Amino acid sequence: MSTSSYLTISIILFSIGTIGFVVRRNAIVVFMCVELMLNAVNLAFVAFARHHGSLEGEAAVFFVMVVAAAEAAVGLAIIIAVFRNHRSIETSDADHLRL
Amino acid sequence: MESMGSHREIVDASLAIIPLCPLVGAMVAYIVGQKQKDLAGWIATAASTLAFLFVVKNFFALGTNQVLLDKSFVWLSVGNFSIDFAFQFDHLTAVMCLVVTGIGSLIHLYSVGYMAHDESRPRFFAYLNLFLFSMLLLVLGANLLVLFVGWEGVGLCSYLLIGFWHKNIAFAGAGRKAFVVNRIGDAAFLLAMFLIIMNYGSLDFMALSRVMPGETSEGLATLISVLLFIGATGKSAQIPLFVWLPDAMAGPTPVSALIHAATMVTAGVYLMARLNFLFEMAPLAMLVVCMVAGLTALVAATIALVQNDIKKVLAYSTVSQLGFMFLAAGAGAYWVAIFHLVTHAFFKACLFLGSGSVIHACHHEQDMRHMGGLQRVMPFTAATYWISTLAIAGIFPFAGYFSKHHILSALEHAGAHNPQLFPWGVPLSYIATFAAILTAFYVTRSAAMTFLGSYRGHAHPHESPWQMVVPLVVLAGLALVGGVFLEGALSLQHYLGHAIPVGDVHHGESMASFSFLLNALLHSWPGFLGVGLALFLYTQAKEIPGKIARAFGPFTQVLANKYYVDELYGAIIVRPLEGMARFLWKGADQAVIDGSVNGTAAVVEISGELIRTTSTGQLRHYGFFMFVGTLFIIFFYMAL
Amino acid sequence: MAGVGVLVLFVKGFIVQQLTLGLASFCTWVERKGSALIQDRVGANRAGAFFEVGDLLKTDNVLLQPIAFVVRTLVLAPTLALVRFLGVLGVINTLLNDALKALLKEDFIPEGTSPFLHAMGPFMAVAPVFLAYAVVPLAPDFVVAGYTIRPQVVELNAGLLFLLAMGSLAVYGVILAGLTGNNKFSLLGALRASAQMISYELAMGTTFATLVLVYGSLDLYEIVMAQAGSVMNWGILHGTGIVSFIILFVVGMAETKRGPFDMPESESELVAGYFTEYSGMKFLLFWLGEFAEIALFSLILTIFFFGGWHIPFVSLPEGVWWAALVGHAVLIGKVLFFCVLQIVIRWTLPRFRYDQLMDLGWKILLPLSLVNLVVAAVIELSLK
Amino acid sequence: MNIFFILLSAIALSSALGVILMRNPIHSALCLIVNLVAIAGYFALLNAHFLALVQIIVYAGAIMVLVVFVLMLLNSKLEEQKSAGLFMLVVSSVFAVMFIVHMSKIYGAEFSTSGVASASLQGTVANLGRVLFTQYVFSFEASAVLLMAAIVGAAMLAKTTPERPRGDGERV
Repeated sequence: MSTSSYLTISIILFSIGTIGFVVRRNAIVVFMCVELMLNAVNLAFVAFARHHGSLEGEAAVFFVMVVAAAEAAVGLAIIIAVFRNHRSIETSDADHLRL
Repeated sequence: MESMGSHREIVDASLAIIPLCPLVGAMVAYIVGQKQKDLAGWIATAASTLAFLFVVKNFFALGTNQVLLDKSFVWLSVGNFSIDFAFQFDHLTAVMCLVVTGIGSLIHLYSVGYMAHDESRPRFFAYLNLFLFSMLLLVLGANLLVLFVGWEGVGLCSYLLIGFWHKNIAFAGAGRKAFVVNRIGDAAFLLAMFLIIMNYGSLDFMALSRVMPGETSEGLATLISVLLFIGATGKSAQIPLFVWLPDAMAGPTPVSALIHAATMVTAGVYLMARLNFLFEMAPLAMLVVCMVAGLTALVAATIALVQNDIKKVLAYSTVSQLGFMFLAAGAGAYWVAIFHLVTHAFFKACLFLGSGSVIHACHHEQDMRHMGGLQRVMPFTAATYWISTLAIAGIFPFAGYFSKHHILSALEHAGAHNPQLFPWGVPLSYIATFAAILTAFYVTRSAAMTFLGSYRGHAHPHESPWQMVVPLVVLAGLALVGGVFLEGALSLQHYLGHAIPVGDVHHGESMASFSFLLNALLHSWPGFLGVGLALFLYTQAKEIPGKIARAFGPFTQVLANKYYVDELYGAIIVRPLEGMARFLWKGADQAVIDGSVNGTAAVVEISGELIRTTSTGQLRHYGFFMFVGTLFIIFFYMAL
Repeated sequence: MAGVGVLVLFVKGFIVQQLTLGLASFCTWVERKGSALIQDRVGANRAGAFFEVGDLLKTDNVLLQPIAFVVRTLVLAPTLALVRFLGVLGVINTLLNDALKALLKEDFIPEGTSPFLHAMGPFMAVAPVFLAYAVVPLAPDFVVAGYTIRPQVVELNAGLLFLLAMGSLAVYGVILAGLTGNNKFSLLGALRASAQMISYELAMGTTFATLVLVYGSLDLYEIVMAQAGSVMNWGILHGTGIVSFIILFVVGMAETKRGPFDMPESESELVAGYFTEYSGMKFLLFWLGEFAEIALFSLILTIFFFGGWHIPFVSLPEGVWWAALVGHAVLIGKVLFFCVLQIVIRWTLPRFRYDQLMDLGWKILLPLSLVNLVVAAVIELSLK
Repeated sequence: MNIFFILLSAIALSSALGVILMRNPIHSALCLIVNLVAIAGYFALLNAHFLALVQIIVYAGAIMVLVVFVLMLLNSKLEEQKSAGLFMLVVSSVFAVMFIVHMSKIYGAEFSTSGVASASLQGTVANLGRVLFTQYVFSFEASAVLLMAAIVGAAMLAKTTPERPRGDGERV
């Protein structure tokens, strides 16, 4: 398969993730949409890595995974903390810092 | 003048560890001190002792005609111009480092006892260690910029420590005064550095010592030298910038001993010794140095005659002694200046610590008129104070004799290699001799008023704890035998000869010979005169000083008011500055700047009111804007 | 050529699948009968045990009587004797009656959940375990008709990682079961089980890293081949192998959620934990998956620490079919030993408290495995 | 290979749509797991076997387990009550389609080949390890520190104060 097919899939997945991020209210779903976007980018990285025949792209994916893992740990902890205070994980409810 | 840097062997060594010891010590002492206040002092003492041990190690590692060098890292690099964060350890540095860390350690130990009941002693010890770090940077720095960092660092620590008891407004003001006065000198120092960078493109001592002698006009050398000397007058309290040092006595006494007697104030002398090749090229600057130093030595000594505060006496004495050092340096005898620096560090630190011990015993009473007869209750303090008194008076065989004797002879022979100085050398030596007599007199006066006679105060004095007595004894021992040791055993002149020009080394007569002893005792006459006079006046004929004071009424008044220098500065500098500042405050700042700032703020506020409608607090909206923004950027770049 | 390859793949897959089921069945039987032995009771011995030849094939027809006699004595009687024997041993009860019962039972689906997800629960519990068998080598290479055949379904050079991946996927079966149970007990059981599995996966991953470091390969076949020759080459005797073995053994017991680690399904508190709402064949699938996992861990332990198919002091010829067969038998023998050992432990030790379980995982096994990793690395470096 | 690609694409895209269309967040999470496994399949197709397995271990095995775990903990009131903003959906979809069309045009023009076959991509575990431990060793160590910080931070955030009175039935 040509690299462009993988890239196109990656772009579509990224866009779907973005739409989800904008439309959904549940914080955990929003979080999952971010993961979806990260994965789309990972796919593009690997496709580029193969296209250029170098390992830099794969190394980048590795680091994205590390960051995603850290993000999951902290992000979910934040969501739990928010839930404790608000009894809700709707992102639209957490707007107390608005002016 | 031969260039000293050319034939020296450069050896790599790790010197950064020396200043790092007190730096780490400062942090640890402060942090640990939050929980364990008593531990802070011991940690700081251990850190400085460790630094001392490293210095000793390097002292023994340093061979003849060697210089140890540690290029830690490239600090800044602009075009062709680059400066390393580098340390250098030659024989001059070795002597300075030994003094700084050795006396520093003793004073740390002393402070453990002195500050035992202070609430914020962790802060004190952190500052003290930080000072040691800065001072080591100053003496170890391999270029002017590192030296300058240390220079500023010691200034900062001095400010912090003078104002250590910052709840007392006057004390805090004294700290501020020291800082501001030092700024004036530092400005000149900076100008000198700019000039050096502009003309030579380097600040490295060794590079400069190679480059400068060849391609410097006398005018440029004089300009740089004078600017550097102005910097030195700030740090080393010479006329006209000496006014801060007496006020600096507001700080705790160990601080006065360490910073304002033994180490920091001698930085200017060190600077001159370090840049000797530069001053050598500027005979006129040397003359200026000598004149200012001679004047300072005399003026400060006369003021010290009439002070009643024991620490003020010592403070003016320090100013005067620094004048002696600059006299030696100005006469081209740098090693003599360093010699006096070392011996002065011994006996003046001992005097200050002794005064601290007395003050401690008398419950923070500093006025000598309320002391007296303390010899009976404080035998150790009294004995060490007397030894140091005799040392500063310049009586053989105490340490002060040797250095002072060398200064006087250096002045007499100054014309030999500096023709500019020739007509002035002998008069200057007379002035110095007179100042030496005064020195002996006022120090003996302070000792007599404190320790002899009967007690005139109301407290219940007692001998100080061992942490304070041990440093006193050690320093008194050094004041006693230090001169003989440096002159004879170490032969300081020969030793420093590896690093700075010292003239002809005299290996001459043995110190044990009878003629030498007789000669030495004869040359101690100013000391004997001053001490004897003071003892007579303040123990036998107690009514005479009062009569003298009344007889010279106006002159005594002038002396007691320190020649009205502070008032003079107030009238010609401070008040106009205040007026200008007030105009700038009311006219420029409030009207123009505040107006424009408030106007800007108003614009921001209005636009903020408008834009804040986009801040909905909804994560989705922010995400959406981000996405659209990214799209916009992509389209924009693709369109290009 | 491709056709042959695909054929071989399918054959291998089929064989391994049968082997998996066989091992799981064996474990089930040992569980039933072994527990009885340990608890000093008889256990399952009824099903099939009362078959008597009796009146079977009794006929009044004189002509047929001899034939009937022959059939009865030569065919029927031995068969029935075997059945009786197996019945007394409990094999029939375990393999036939239980399965039949499960098949015939009502497939209960709780109200308010998605039937699809409810069915996915047992599937996700079993599928990763069965898939994990795909990368496990079961015997040395052998040559048949010019083809060198490796008795391993998928020759993956990162087999160890595949095991880890499948192990991490197994959590979803538990989670789905708990979520779709629509029941507090199953939810609590699933929470406990998934927390337990995640916790012990850390120590497992770290120990796997240690093993990779020791063997210098992720390929399971190479790991086994590295242990050829003397017993001293076996993983357990190599460096800190004994520590790794103990960690992995304990982790294996915990990952299968059995033995003293059966907090998730502690019957006395949670009815049956995360599969409370499952019945019939779905329940049996969980059961089967559990035993397949026991066998899988035994297989892993054998491969990592006990030389796989290698026999101490005996070297089998290479590439011969019977050598592969002997090797396979040796491997399976070692595996069965560990299966039995795990079941014996399960029936011997009392259950942990939940906090003790977590303490063991986080405060003992994880630090121990980290130290083990460092020590093993130092030893490997010093050996080089 | 083509057939695998098409199959994977169908799975990946439908499961991705499932993530954002499912009302129940549990179902979204399960869809996302499928999607992640499908992406691991892409990685395998692209010869990045190591990353494919790590993708399953890290994403499917760790991150998504955490997510599902949290969903189980916060079991109540997870269904979204309000309707998703239709306006936002339409607007963002329009922008997304613009994005997809534009980018795929660019990609189609520049990356229409399947790329160079490189020896450095063979046996990727060892090679990737070599790259990570030489060229990116600082980033590698930094990511270790990041993970450590994340662990501590998560523990701090999720910790309940121990002196909270018991019997506070509503608290989870």
